[in-house]
Amino acid sequence: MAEKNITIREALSAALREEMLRDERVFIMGEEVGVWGGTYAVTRGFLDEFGARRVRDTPISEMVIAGSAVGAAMAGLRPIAEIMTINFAFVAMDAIVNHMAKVRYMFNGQFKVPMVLRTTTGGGKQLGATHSHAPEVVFAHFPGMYVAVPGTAYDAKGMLKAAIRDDNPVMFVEHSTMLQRRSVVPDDPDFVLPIGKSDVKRQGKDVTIVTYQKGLEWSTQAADILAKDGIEAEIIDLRWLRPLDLEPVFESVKKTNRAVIVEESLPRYNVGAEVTAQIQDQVFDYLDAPVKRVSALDNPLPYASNIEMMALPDAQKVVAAVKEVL
Amino acid sequence: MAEKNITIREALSAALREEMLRDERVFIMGEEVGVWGGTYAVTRGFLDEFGARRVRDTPISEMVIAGSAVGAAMAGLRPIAEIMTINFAFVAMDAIVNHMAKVRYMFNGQFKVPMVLRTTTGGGKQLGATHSHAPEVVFAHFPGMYVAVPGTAYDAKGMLKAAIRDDNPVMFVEHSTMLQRRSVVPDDPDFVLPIGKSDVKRQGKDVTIVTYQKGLEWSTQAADILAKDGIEAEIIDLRWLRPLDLEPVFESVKKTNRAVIVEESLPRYNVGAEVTAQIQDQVFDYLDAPVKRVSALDNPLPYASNIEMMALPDAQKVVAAVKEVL
Amino acid sequence: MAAPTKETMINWYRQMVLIRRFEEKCAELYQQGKIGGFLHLYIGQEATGVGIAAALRQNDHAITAYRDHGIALAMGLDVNAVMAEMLGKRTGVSGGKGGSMHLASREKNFWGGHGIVGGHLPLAAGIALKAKYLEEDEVVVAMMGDGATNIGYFHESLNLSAVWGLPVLWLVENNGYGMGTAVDRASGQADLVKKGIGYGLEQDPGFSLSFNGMDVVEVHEAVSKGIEWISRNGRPLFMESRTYRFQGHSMGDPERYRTKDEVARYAEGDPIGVLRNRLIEKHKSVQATLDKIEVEVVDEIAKAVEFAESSPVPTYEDLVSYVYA
Amino acid sequence: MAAPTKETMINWYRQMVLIRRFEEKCAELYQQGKIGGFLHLYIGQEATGVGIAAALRQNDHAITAYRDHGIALAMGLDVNAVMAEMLGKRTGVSGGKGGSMHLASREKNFWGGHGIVGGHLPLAAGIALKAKYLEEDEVVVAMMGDGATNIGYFHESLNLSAVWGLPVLWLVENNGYGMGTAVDRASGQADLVKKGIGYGLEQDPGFSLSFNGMDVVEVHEAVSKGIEWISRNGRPLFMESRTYRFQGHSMGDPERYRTKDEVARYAEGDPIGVLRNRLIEKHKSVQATLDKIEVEVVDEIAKAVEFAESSPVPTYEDLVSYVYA
Ligand SMILES: Cc1ncc(C[n+]2csc(CCOP(=O)(O)OP(=O)(O)O)c2C)c(N)n1
Ligand SMILES: Cc1ncc(C[n+]2csc(CCOP(=O)(O)OP(=O)(O)O)c2C)c(N)n1
Ligand SMILES: [Mg+2]
Ligand SMILES: [Mg+2]
Repeated sequence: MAEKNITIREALSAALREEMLRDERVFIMGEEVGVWGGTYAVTRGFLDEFGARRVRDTPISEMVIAGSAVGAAMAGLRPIAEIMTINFAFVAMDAIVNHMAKVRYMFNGQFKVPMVLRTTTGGGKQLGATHSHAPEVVFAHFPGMYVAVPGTAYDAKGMLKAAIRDDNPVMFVEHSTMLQRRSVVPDDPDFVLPIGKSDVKRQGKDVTIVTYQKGLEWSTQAADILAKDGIEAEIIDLRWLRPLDLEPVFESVKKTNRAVIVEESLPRYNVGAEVTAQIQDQVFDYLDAPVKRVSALDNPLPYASNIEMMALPDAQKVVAAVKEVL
Repeated sequence: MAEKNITIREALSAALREEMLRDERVFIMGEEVGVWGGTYAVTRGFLDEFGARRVRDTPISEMVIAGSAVGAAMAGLRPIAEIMTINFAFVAMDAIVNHMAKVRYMFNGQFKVPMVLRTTTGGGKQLGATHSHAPEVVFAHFPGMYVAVPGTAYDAKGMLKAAIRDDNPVMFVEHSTMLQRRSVVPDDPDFVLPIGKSDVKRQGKDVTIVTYQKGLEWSTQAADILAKDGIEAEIIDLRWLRPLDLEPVFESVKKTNRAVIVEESLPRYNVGAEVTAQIQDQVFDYLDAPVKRVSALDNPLPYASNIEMMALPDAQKVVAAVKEVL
Repeated sequence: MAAPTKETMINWYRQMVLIRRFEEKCAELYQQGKIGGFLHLYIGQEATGVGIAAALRQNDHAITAYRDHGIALAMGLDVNAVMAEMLGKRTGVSGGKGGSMHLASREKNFWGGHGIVGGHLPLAAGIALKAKYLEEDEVVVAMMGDGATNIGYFHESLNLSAVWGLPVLWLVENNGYGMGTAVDRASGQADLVKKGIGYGLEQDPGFSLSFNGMDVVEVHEAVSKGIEWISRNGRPLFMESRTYRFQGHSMGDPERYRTKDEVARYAEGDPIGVLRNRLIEKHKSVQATLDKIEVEVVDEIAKAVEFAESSPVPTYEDLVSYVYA
Repeated sequence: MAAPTKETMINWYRQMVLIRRFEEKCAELYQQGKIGGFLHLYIGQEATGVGIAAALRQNDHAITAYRDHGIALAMGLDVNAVMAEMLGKRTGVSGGKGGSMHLASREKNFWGGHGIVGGHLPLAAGIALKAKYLEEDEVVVAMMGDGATNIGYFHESLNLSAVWGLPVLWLVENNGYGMGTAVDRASGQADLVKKGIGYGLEQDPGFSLSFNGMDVVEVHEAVSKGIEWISRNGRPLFMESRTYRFQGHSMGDPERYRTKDEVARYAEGDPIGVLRNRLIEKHKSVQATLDKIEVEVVDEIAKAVEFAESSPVPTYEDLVSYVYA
């Protein structure tokens, strides 16, 4: 099978394009997806290729972007709606958690909602307090939808294709600072990854690092640093916050007896809290030290770069946390 | 000091009334707070007493209810804005997390936001999937505001008065099925409780139950049942999800070596996860068993009463969880 | 447009009486604790629901808010299954999981019953988008209350439908109040059809956008014209049914916001009485038929209650099913 | 209304040139990586910001979105402190924590600089409510883009202001595009002032609600009349400044949505050139003054950059301060 070394941006574009070619009912809607070519250039060229019927620019109206996608999906289309960044998803929060995630249940299965809500997450770009969230955890709180958080080009492509093909609503969260990251990706239009499977991204025996997306980079850098001291970290990429697949985490902790959770999100009521709670519940007797969490400070993010960086996690903070549990 | 045995509804009314009498800048706004007298009758009679200037009915417009209260607070008033139920707070989520919680920080302290956003939470009333949330945890994720979750009339009064007097934005979450619960409350216009202090509601030595609001009832019933078997449960009422005060929890677990977290919320990324993560982090060596969590099922809530009750926690589920950790 | 035949009007009469008796029974069952949650009665507004359903063509659609019993029954949902839903039974239209506010039937093109004010309006836009996308001649009638016209959802939905040319008939049932708030206390623009101007919607399609919602004949005619116009022009319209609810907002409403007099005044224009009088005036002979309908409907409702009461409650399996596909 | 004096117009000229040069410098600093985040330039729209600020009375207020440098400088915020904010320094107006999108000065009644489209509109309503509540004669000018008129916030804010009679001048800066989306591709009603009808806002106050935003004299006059009307009537107005942005939406805009020709056409009406020509036509002698201003402004900006560059960056203490009061 052919493979290509491509960026996450290219992987996302390819996934969208392949699925639009495969299924006429798949279409894209959102702010600046058409004429502009997508704020992050993911849909560049799509308007020319697929036309204005299937690549639909919208007004600045997040509530109806999310909500009309729900209606279109209930009626039989397969919308890919884009909320430019997850910061703006708060405006559409009701459409997402009360409608997208619930119409199926509330009417006892009369409707399906096969849609994808694409959005971008993440800070570190000096965008200030309202534009720098990584709050995917608050969406993952709610049953009735899935939440995808890919961290590599390979995952981005396989997971987005899975999300589009699935009959459930998927909030698909891309990291806006990782779009240029490259990896080798199968060049097969039927390459699809399973929904809700985490992935061991690095093998190790001394400590288990559980993470996703930007955390993957900090963790990998940390693992490289730790390796110099002879410490072998195992890195598990959650890939999906819902369904949350912790089996590989439990297996790993049985071996390493230590765990650190790394994420970009805020420190309270975050992903690390849930993962920690489940680890201590499932493999209590294997733990040799408390599970530690690395996250952003409990603070809105500021504009100035130097202090924004202080607020965010980094490889050194991961290293420090690992050393605490060793 | 005089005391009165009053309901939570009466406690809330009294707190609002006293603070409006004390400070002319305090006013109330929201859907049906005036002519109707409040959906839950908390502001009954207020329109007559204070007039339409200070008791302001609004259109059905949650975004501007929350957002205009932020503006009025920045400008020097002390609004008490009401979002009829927390289910409708999703519509105002952006105004809450991106504006109410952040304008102070973003502009480096130039503005204060002394406001209270009152709302009601909770299921168990056969209102179906979109009207039965207890999602206060997703709001508590964000720094810049406080989140209050009182469970008794005493707390409701003292905490609401504290919230109104404080210079920070407070999301004040009342439980819609607990408004008739009674307790003894000081009849003193200057009775104010501190912000961010949890409270030991029952002493015990065998297990620590950490909970709030409706969970307090289930936990108390469970403790009564357990007491018959000679098991003494200590019950700690968080009272505030932000700031989150776990010192008394750590102290308690040092004594009991066991903990169960009880809440009405959904089971993933919930309050129990955070509390558990901190317990294992802070008092790891004292834990004799994994911390257990009791919550609702990972499911939207249905209308039919029999299955709605299956989905929600109850005293028996708390008893079972306690027996697991013993 | 041809005037409706006697038979058609008798059929409408039957539907309106069915809705009325159904809801009176529901109020009773609510008092007895057999129906829970919120119960929003449609009493007084029946002509709007029945007139709309009658105006819809084969593949047209309807969607509404939580005050949904009337349109649900008018759309042909089975009375037994609707009553079973009210009682939270497995045999209910939504398996007992939706309740009063969440009736729906995919089969009958009735898309619910939604509890968040305005939350269903984007859904309506999306359903209409499906029709446009697949080039199908279908119109979605999206019903909403007067109060709902003040929420952000309304604005974004009407605007998107205008920009994209979606076949939606936005239909506000102006019953004078959103809970206890009178229209002019909630809307800067109290002449509701003028709200369409903000979205460039047609103000003069050749028929009145605002109609008397207490007269089923007028509702049917206006909505039929609206649907025909939308289908022909491929653009949305915003119309107003002027109506009134005779009961409180929901069960337990203290009704401090209006006088008994006001309610009594409107009760004189009871849509069922209006239709009955008109029919009898025109065709003396129908009186017996109408009386018979009254009896039949009472019987039908009694059977529905019997069906619902004897139906099984949902199981744990039901509780956890259909969270995902 | 008295025509502005020569001195006044010269002062406006100075402000407009200051904004222009300030932003050109910012673009440079952005290319050098000294400014980060998003940078939305106001170039082309200066007359609107300056005209508004000039029209405000002592205790009136202004608030806007992220395209805020122009109004900030016109409101009298210190150039040094604004430049320092652009560079993320402690000495910035928002301590380096806000950046380009979040300039503000409580003291100067400038309430920011807000990044969420429409999110500041409810704040404006609230600030106006304060004035009404305390019976103070103050008007809030709430600026927004054309694209912002399509979001739910707009609807709810304008409606509440109408129902409550709040002293807000809602002012849309129609620069033709919201990012890459032309007004008529985003708004069902492209004649923007008509959007006010949906809220019952006055359409005929005795002066035009829509004005040429490329002419500072016209902006000043229109906004002055608007403020006076609002203050007198205790009700909001919705007005439109017809303007154009000469640069991309923000730095790095591929600008695929418009032609170079279109931009060039508008450039002929550059508000700075328009004012300069008018001044010189009327008073030949001012040419030297204007030239001198150009020089002074360049110097002022250079000093601001120097101030900003030599200012300290924020500290950890700054990072964690002002989360709470
Ligand atoms: C977003 C939201 N806010 C508030 C409510 C509570 N609520 C339910 S019905 C209602 C009044 C709606 O009035 P209207 O739209 O006129 O419809 P009517 O009840 O008159 O049919 C309100 C405020 C809600 N369900 N959703
Ligand atoms: C709620 C929200 N959605 C989307 C964005 C992204 N965004 C920033 S500016 C903008 C365009 C706004 O256009 P307009 O209101 O016309 O103002 P202009 O930029 O022309 O001044 C968009 C879509 C945002 N900041 N907030
Ligand atoms: Mg109504
Ligand atoms: Mg614009």
